Formats: sequence, structure tokens, C-alpha cells
Amino acid sequence: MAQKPRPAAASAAGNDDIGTENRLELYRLQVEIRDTEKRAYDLFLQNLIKGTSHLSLGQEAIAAGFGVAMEKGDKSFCTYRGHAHTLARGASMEGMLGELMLRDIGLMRGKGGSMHLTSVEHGVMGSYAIIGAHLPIACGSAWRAQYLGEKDVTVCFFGDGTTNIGAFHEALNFAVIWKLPVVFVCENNLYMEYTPIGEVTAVHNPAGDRASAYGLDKIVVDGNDADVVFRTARAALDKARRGEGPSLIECLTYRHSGHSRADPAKYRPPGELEEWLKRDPILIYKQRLREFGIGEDQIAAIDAESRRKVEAATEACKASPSAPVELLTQDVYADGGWAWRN
Amino acid sequence: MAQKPRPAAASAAGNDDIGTENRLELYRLQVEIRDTEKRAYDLFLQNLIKGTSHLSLGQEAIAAGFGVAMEKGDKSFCTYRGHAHTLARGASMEGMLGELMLRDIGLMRGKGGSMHLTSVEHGVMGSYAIIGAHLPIACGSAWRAQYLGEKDVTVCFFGDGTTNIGAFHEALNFAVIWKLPVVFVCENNLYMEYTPIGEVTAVHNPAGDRASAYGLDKIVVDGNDADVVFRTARAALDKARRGEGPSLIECLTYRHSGHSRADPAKYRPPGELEEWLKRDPILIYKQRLREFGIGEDQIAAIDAESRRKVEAATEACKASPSAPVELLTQDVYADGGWAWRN
Amino acid sequence: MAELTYREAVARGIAQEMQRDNRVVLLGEDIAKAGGVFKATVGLYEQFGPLRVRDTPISEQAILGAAMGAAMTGLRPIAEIMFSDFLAVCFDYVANEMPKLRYMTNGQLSCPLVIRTGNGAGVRFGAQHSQSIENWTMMIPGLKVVAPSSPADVIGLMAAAVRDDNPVIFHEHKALYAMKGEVPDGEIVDTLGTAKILRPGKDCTILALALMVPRALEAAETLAREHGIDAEVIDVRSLVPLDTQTMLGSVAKTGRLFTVEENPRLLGWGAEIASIVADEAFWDLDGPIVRITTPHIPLPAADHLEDLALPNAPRIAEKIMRVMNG
Amino acid sequence: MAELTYREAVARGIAQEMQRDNRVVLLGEDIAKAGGVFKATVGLYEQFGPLRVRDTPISEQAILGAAMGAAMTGLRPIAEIMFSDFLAVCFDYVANEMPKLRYMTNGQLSCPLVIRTGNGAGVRFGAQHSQSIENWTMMIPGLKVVAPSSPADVIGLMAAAVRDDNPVIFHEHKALYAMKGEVPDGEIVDTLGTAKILRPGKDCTILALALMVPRALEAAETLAREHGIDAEVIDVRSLVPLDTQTMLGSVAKTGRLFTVEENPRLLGWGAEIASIVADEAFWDLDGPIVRITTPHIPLPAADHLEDLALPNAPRIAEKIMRVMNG
Ligand SMILES: Cc1ncc(C[n+]2csc(CCOP(=O)(O)OP(=O)(O)O)c2C)c(N)n1
Ligand SMILES: Cc1ncc(C[n+]2csc(CCOP(=O)(O)OP(=O)(O)O)c2C)c(N)n1
Ligand SMILES: [Mg+2]
Ligand SMILES: [Mg+2]
Repeated sequence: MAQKPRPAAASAAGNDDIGTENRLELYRLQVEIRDTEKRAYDLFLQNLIKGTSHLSLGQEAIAAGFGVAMEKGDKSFCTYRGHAHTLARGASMEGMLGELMLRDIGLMRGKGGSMHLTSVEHGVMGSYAIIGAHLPIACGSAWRAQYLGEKDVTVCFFGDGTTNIGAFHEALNFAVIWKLPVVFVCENNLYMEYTPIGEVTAVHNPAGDRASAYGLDKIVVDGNDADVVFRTARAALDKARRGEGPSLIECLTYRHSGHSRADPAKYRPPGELEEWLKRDPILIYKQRLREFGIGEDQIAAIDAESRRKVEAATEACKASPSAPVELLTQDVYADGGWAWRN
Repeated sequence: MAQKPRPAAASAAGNDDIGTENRLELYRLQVEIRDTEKRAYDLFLQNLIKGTSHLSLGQEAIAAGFGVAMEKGDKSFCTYRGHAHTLARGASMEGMLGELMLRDIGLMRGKGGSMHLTSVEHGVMGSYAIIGAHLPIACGSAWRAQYLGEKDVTVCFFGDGTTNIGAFHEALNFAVIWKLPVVFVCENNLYMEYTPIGEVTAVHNPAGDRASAYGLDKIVVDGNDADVVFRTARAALDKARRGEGPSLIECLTYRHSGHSRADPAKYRPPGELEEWLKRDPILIYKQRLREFGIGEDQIAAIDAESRRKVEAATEACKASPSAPVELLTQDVYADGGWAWRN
Repeated sequence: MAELTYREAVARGIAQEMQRDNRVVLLGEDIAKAGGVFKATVGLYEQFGPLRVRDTPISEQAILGAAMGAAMTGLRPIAEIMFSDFLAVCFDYVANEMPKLRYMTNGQLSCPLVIRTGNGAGVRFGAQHSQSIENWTMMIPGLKVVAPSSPADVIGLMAAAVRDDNPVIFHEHKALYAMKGEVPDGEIVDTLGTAKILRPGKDCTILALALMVPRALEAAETLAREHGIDAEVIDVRSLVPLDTQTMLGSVAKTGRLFTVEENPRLLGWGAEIASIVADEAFWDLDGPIVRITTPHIPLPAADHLEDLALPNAPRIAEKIMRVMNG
Repeated sequence: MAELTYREAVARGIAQEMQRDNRVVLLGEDIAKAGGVFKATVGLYEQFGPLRVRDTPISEQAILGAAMGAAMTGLRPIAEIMFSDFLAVCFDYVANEMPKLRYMTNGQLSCPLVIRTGNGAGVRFGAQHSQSIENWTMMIPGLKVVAPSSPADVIGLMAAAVRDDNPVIFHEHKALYAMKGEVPDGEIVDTLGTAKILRPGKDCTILALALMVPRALEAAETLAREHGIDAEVIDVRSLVPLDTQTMLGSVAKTGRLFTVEENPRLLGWGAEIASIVADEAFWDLDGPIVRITTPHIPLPAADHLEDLALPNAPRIAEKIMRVMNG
């Protein structure tokens, strides 16, 4: 059942619909996401990240592709594996890392934790940790846009395993019958936590093979190629913005690390990771830049700047205190407090 | 969107794969179900049925087709609209009517009510009133058969509207990946309670067009023709019994009455009911019997016997007292009582 | 002044708020063209049109999820969950998503919406369509929870719920839909978190909610008439916020507390109040706190059994009389 | 005797029952080959094979629905819901289907199964993966509910739960999985519905559950050592059935009751017990009943805030000391 990494798409250097600016941005985002998440892993080993955390090493092309294609004002709904998507919309590294470290500098000052990264100012309308819950919520955001005549599109990211829960089904049907401006993005990384998706799913492509059940087109793309993701994202966003309703996109990818910090990923067949490492999205994209004539110095500058930013963010986070204890009982209710009685 | 009643299937008189015995049984069941439900309606008008009740007048061919095709030991899981399926497995009229009247003679002595008809001795493993809940439960029954090597098949009935709830999706995927001996039967009667199914469903055939999302064949049949249903049921039951896994069958039909006793069904477009009344399953089947050379006297005898049984059942129910009040606190826990403390 | 049924009051309360605020939208199963299975939304589709009053598929998770997503991005949805028992099929939104959104995001996001739901027994619908599940919602931090007992309260509390910036669960009692009551003309806006003393009294305090309110009042009349016991009857109305001041004040006066709860015994709303009183008003108490509830059982469908299960005026009066005299 | 961790005890308890009864089967997400995300089912797949220990998709409704359908037709399934918070996505089975089946069918059908779930806080998982939701299950008639606090209790109560003919909710505490304890050799079978006096005392009664048990015990030691207060500590263990006799007996002796609850305040399990005691043992009480709970808030992820939210030994001791001396 398991998909194999796809061969790299043929070079399209002669016919560039993406452009240098977007390309550099796609690369920059992938590198920064990679570096930040690798730093998160180091911080975990140093016991500076205390809760759980779910890296998406190897899946960066999806976050980058959508991040670049989306417009300011568009809304992202992510999962616990949402570091990448949060950064891709412009949230700061220290906000993200700080939240993983549960410090005051974190996006939610440590109250939410790594599974609930939220940055409303960047359109990141939350990260959701109960599988499937955010698909209907994303419908609601899109409904609001439709009702108020606002032009933003809502994008909802989730994993392959999520396609087997009821909320997935309800949301897809709902989005289609109300013709909502929402794009559902399934990141098929082959596994739920530790169980291969093929063992628990009735069809080969968990999202793609279900699109027709909602009258949608089957869209399954190489999720390790940021150009492919970017093009697919742009088309779906445009469609939604034109008022032509939702899309369901399955991006084929692989996570290089375990499910969460607790997971050594021993359940993988030998050689699988190695195959996918050859198709590392950053490797692919560095090559792509070269094909499009971007100089090594420009690439190196992006790499260096990313490392510099990660260092600075790390220092800022380490320097940040824990949030004041008053926060414990703040913001339970809209009056800012927690009073349930008079 | 709305389906039209289908033209009657071509007569197959010359090539009878069903046989006279089954045919008479198919007719008898349809007539008895019809007569019992019409009686339920009368009793409601006489204020002798107090709770709610959901008739399936016009949908009898489905219950009869499956009832005859199923073997003793096979399990039925029904909905609140389950009178027909309960009778079709051999439960008594007075048990069914008595439960609607909430009398001691009822199948559950009035404790469950019309929405929860259960007759385990006849394989009726309950009627479920929360939409979709019984689809996963039916999977469990089938899993038990598979695990213990028992040869029974589980059949689960539900409506078109039920295909839009999460449990539907989870159950279908689950049944396929575990290759369970279960048959899912969607009775598409065009409406949820008052809302046309086409207005809230992303595909034309709410079950049929979703089969492929679970790797299943699309099976959509005329649910008003008991022969068609019987043949379809037999094939699916055989397949399940051979260990070849589940089926999803959509039966096209129409309910002649409102959703429940409270509903005058004013939401229907004019003429719709009249069209469907021309395709009344009992009308169709009476004609079928004639085509197969069954004499008018035999038909009349079945009709008369049905009326006689309904009268007798009605009398028995009217004569039945309410259940003794001790039942109030019985059977909450397995020790027969309700003690939650010592 | 006009006489309205409780179900008409629901529609009127919603209409009042929809007229005031264009961001108020309605969604649920069969609520639009059909006016709701309990006929509590009749006329709203005609008045406010198909964009603001929307029928949904049978997808309770999508209903509440969509309401939440719309609420956090700018609308003020009112979602119907037809029978309160069905909150179980979408309980993740009620228990985990809506009430925790603001807290988890450190106040970045808000969830101003109302979930209306047909709660309670008395209509012979059996174990899965008759439950009193106020406690399922009261126990969740971040929700507000109301349960009106009269048409006027329905309108005023609906308005307060819609205007509140928190997720509010609005329990409508199915057996009260046909109940009539006087309703003032013009806009009505009540206050969440306020209980109402419906019958002042000095000998004991009776707390009741929704359908139990008229029954408690009737019992109080019996107690006064036949046993010389002068009971103070308080309609709790709002479980969160909870008007503990009114309740503690009453117990300080009467020294005795009874709760009349439709829910099965364990962890009914009265348990919380009993525990508060047993702590904070312990020295005011002249005797045991007694909860009168439905026994801890699923509900039977049969009319005589259902009637037997729920607290009714004679049983309430009898119990209180025996406790007070014993 | 052997020293086992709480998580090992889970696997051992299950293995004991699977060995005894071929009808006991296991299902859940990642429980088979991977041994569970909390490693509480390690070895069972290897020992009992793929037909009896089955990985499922992320379909909690299918998990519980399938467990129920299997239970009512002859098996005795043990279903895992990974985090107890996720009971919200399949709550219809917990609240409406399993517990009402027997009653609605007038005893025709039975639902002998166990739902195991990782409950509770202390591991910095934030608001949706840390809740103590014993009350969600305690309030439903027809369920039984246990929450063991030690490895030996895990095994014995697991055996009792599997052998019971009712649906039993088995709350495993996530922060206790690594806890070690002595466990007797051979078969262990405990009894549902029995509380345990872990520390006899005469001045006050402290009721605690799961993670709160070691904390209450520690607090009791502090109270004895530093304040001369001799507290009786009772591990409630089973919420349904509830061993009210042991609790009422203790209060009759001590005259004072404290509950230590991990759940947020409103309608935590202690509320019910407080209301029972305030009724039936009112005249035994020498002072207010006091509940020590997590404040009524969602849980924060940050370690220092989470630690602050949950009752801990110093806070418990301090509160009890002040109440007893005040
Ligand atoms: C309702 C629910 N069930 C189970 C879990 C536990 N869980 C967290 S992540 C995960 C796997 C999700 O797999 P997938 O959707 O493929 O996303 P991925 O982690 O691969 O990105 C599971 C089962 C959960 N969070 N919520
Ligand atoms: C979870 C849930 N939501 C809503 C309802 C209310 N309800 C009862 S029957 C029904 C319509 C069901 O339509 P369909 O599945 O087509 O079955 P039919 O009644 O037509 O046989 C609805 C919405 C319910 N019982 N359960
Ligand atoms: Mg995955
Ligand atoms: Mg229908």
C-alpha cells in the first residue's frame, strides 16, 4: 500500500510561472522552518522544551507552498503539527519557540503550548489538537467570509490519519453544499502516530480517493516539491476566491522524525526514511534554485540569515521568564477573568 | 436533484430465481407491515399511542426484501423508523404495537418506546434513535461473528440523511479495513425530517456516490420492488457470509406519511406523493404475484389473514395493562437493579 | 403586554437580536423552511431570509464547528442542536473547543455564540430524547449555561446570551414549549447569572430550574396550605454564572435547603450548590440539605413510568414536609 | 511480590484477563504493534496476536461503537480512548448508547465492556490533553466508573471491570504511569464499588482519587507532623458504584469532610459526595465540608502554571489546617 517517493518533477526552468521572488521566498521559508524545528529538537534534548512537540521535518514544502500562495488576511487552521504553518504565515521564531518552551515570550505566553500555536495577527487562527475538530471550524470561518462578502480564503491543514474521523466527513460535505471558500489540505506523511495509514484506511489515497464522495476533484500532488504545492495552492485559493467553492488537496510527503518528541519511530521499515531523505524538500528546492539560475551566494545568504535568526530567537527565548502567575486564571471568560459565580 | 420514481422493472416471470415460496413471503410481509403501520396511525389518532412514532408506509419492500433474504441468526440493526424491520424478522405485531402503545405487552414492556424496538430472539438487536450511532455498533456485531467464526451476517438499516453524519464515515471505513460481514442499507426516501436530502448533500446518491470512498461498489437499486431488494440483499449477504466483506446498498424509496406522527409533510412539492403512490411497493408486488400466476384467492387470503392478525394484535394491546411500576428502576445495571451506591 | 408561548418566545427573542445585529445568524437541522421540529424558529426564515437562517445536514459536529469558526472570525451565530441528548455527538465542540479557545490562545480569540437545545423530559420520547443534561454543560469551564422557565425569561435571557461574548448554552425545555406567559412589549434584555426569587418564604429554600420551577411553586403552595411551611422558591435560571449570593442569602434566612432537579441524581446541578452551601453556609443550616431528583436511571418511554420518575409537586411537597417535620 | 509500574500493571491486568477468557479482545489506536502511546499495552500484541489486539483508525466513534456491538453479541472488549479528553468525540456511546442499552431493551441486551483512557494532568499537555473528566462519566446512569491510584489497584480493578457485565470506564492517570508499586504474585481480582482507607485518622476525613491520593497522603503526614491533625485518608477508587458506607462511616467518626479533586470545581465528583454527606450525615458534621479542587479553568500548558492549578500536598495541608483551626 505504501507510496514511494515520487521522481522529481521535470525541470520547468524555461517556463517560469512562479518567478524569482516567490521562489526565493519558498526557499527561505523552508530553510527557516527546518532550522527552527531542528533547534526545537535540540532544545528538547537540553530539556528546555517540557511539554510535547510534533515536528514536521521533511514536510516543509507544504507549509512554504501555501504560505507563499496565501494572501494577507487569509486564514490558516493548523494541527498540533503546526509549527511550520505558523511560521509560514509570518509569525516570529521566538513566538513559536518560546511557546514550545512555555515561556512568557511565546505566542500564547505558555498558556496554550506547542499544540495550540495561534497568531491571529498573521491569520493563524489556532492549532487544533483533537483530530479533525478544526475542519468544521474552518468551514465556519469560510462561512463568515462568504456571508460578510469578505475576500479571504480559509485554509485547513491536517494529516492522512485525520481523514478517518467523522468530523472530516461532516466538514467536507458541509463545505461543498454551502460552496464555502475553504481549502482542505491533507498532508499525507504515511503514518498516523505509529500506525501506517495504509493499514487503517479503505482507499489508497486517504483524501484524494474520497474527493468524489463530496463531488470534488481528486487532487493528489507531490508535497515535497514547493513549486508543485505553490501552484496547486494558488489554483485552489483562486477558485475559492472566485466563489467557486472548496477544494481538497492531498500532498504526498514524509516526516523525517518521529510523531512526537517521545517517538523514536522504530515502526518504519528499514530503508524507508533513507529513500525519502533523497527527496528532502530542501534538497530538491536548492537544486531548483540552481536550475533557475539563482547564485550560490544568494542561497548561502539565505541559509546564513536563517541560522542567525534562529540563534537570536533561541537567545531571546532562553532569556524570557515564565509568564506571571496571574495568567493562570485570566481569559477563561470574555471579561478577562474566570468568575463563574458572584 | 430529486429522483423520480423508477419505471417498474421488466417482468422476469419466465426466469424465476426467487420462487413462489419466497414471493408469497415477500408479499405477506409487505402487507402485514403496511396493515400494522396503518393501524398504528389509527391508534395514534385515537390517542392510544402517546410517544412519537415514525412510520415507513411506502418503504415496505426494503424490510420485506431483507427480511426474507436474511437467515435465522442474522442480526438486524434498525432506526427509530424500524417497525417494519422488526416485524420483517418475525417479531409479533402485538409486541410492536404494544410497545408503541407503551403497554406491558410491548417488546420492551414500554421501557424503550417506539424508537428502540428490540427483539433479540428474532435477531433484532435494537433500534437506534441517534442518527448514525448504530453503524459502528453493527460493525462490532460483525466483528464478533468474524472473531468467533460464527456464520451470521449483520445488516444495518438507515436513512439518506444519516449519510452526512460522522459515524457513517467511520463505520464504513472500519468495516472495509476489517473486512467485516456487515451489510449497510441506506433507505433513501428523499428527506431527512423535513428537509430534502438533495439540499444538504454534496452528491446525488447519498450512499451510492460515496461507496468508492471506501473502496466499495456503487449499488443503487429500486427500493420499491421487493424482488429487486431481495436479490440485492441475497447477493450482499452471500458475499459477507463468504468472508468477502461489507456492502453498501442504497435503496430508492419514498415515505407516504410524514416524518413522525407530528408531521403533516407540507414541505413536499405538489404531485410528488401522487407520483410515488403509483409506485406503491404493495401495488407493484400484487401485480408481480399475478404475473407469476399466483391466484387472486391466494392473494386475498393473505390480505385477510393480515387484517385478522392486526385486529387480534390490536385487541391484545388494548387489553394489556401498563407495565408494573417496579420496572422503573429495573435493569439499569446487570444485577437487575439500579444501585449506584452501597 | 402580550401572551406568548415559550416556543413563540424563542422565535421572538431571536428575532429581536437578529433585527438589532446583522451578524446574528442561525443554523441547524430543519430550522429554516420548516421552522424547527419544535416550531421554535417559525417565521425567522421568512423574515430574515436564506442567508441568515440556514438548514444544515444531519452533521452536528459541522453545525457547532461552523458556528465556532464563524464566531471567532466575526459573526454571532445561534446554533440549534435539536435534542440536548445530541450534544453527545458533538461534545468535543462543547467541552474541548469552544470553552477553551480564549484561554488557550491567551485571549487572542473569542467565541461569542449561542447553542440552543431542546432539553428535558415529559413528552414520552424515551431514554435518548428526554434527558436533562444541564450538568453536562455546567461542568465545563469557559461555558455559560442558562435554562429559562418562562416565556419572558426566554426572550430576555436569549438576548443576554446573544450579546455575551462567551459560548452560551441555552437549554429550552421541551415540556415547556406550549406554556403560555405574559411578556412585556418592546425590547427585553435580561442578565445572565441572576437567579430569581419567585416566592419569598421564611422556613426553607427551594431551588429549581426549568420544568421543575412550576412544580416547585405548586409544591410550595401545598406546603403553605396544608403544612404551614413557608418555602422560598428560587428559579436558578443561570447555572454559569451562578448567582450564589441570592442562594446563600436565602439559606441564611431560612436555614434549610432543598434542590429540585430533573436530572438523574449523580452530579446534577444541585450537587454543586449543595457543596457550596455545605461549605460557605454551614453554620446557617438548621438541618440536612436535601436534593430531590429523578432517580439515577435512564428515562423510560412509558407515560406512567416517566411520570413516576420525574419530581412532581406532590412528591416534592411530601418530601419537604417529611424532612422539615422529621 | 514484584515491583511494577502503573503502566506495566495495566498490561498485566489485561493479560491476566485475556488469558482467562478468550472473549476478551482489545482495540484502539496504536495499541497493538506499537504497544500504545503510553506504552501501557506493551507485549499484548506479541502475546495474544493480531486477532485479539487490534490497531484501529483514528475513529473513536467506530472504536466505541464496535466495542459495544461486539459486547452485546458475545465478546468482552477492552477499548482504549487514548486521552480521556477524546471521550468528547465519541461521547454519544458513553452517554447515550452503552449505558442505556440494557434499560431501553428491558434487559434483552447487555454491554459488558471496558473503556480504558488516559486521564489527568501533570505532563504539560495543555487544555485538551490533561483533563480530569471522571465527572463526565460519573454523571451517566448505567456506567460504572473507576480510577485506580496504584499498580496493585490497577490490576485488581481491571480484572473486576472486565468481569463485570456493565460498561465500565477505567480512568488511568497519565501522571501515574511511571509510578512503581508492589504487586502480589498470581491472579488479582478486586471489587468494584469499594473505597479504601489508606490512612486511618480521627480528626477529619480526606477523600481523594487517582493522582490526588498520594498528594492527600503526603498532606496528611504534614498535618499530623506539623499541626497535630490526624486525618483519615480514603482512596475513593470507584465513583460508581460509590462506597458511601465507608465514607459516611468515616465522617461519623471524624465529623469533618474534605475532598481533594483534580477536576475543575463545578460538579467534580466531590460535589456529589458532599451533597450526600450534607444530607445523610449532617448531624455528624462538626463543620463545613470543604472541597479542594483545581480552579474552574481550562488547564494551561506551562509547567509552573499547571503546577499551580492542581491541588498539591502543601496546598491541601494548608487549606485543611486553616479550616480545621479556623
Ligand atoms: C480525536 C483524537 N484521537 C486521537 C488523537 C491522538 N493523535 C494525535 S496525532 C495522531 C495521529 C494523527 O495522524 P495524521 O492525521 O496523519 O497527522 P500527522 O500526525 O501524521 O501529521 C493521533 C492519533 C487525537 N489527538 N485526537
Ligand atoms: C444525531 C441526531 N441528529 C438529529 C436527529 C433528529 N432526527 C431524527 S430523524 C432525522 C432525519 C433522519 O433522516 P434519514 O436518515 O433520511 O432517515 P429517515 O427518517 O428519512 O428514515 C433527524 C434529523 C437525531 N435523531 N439524531
Ligand atoms: Mg500522518
Ligand atoms: Mg430519509
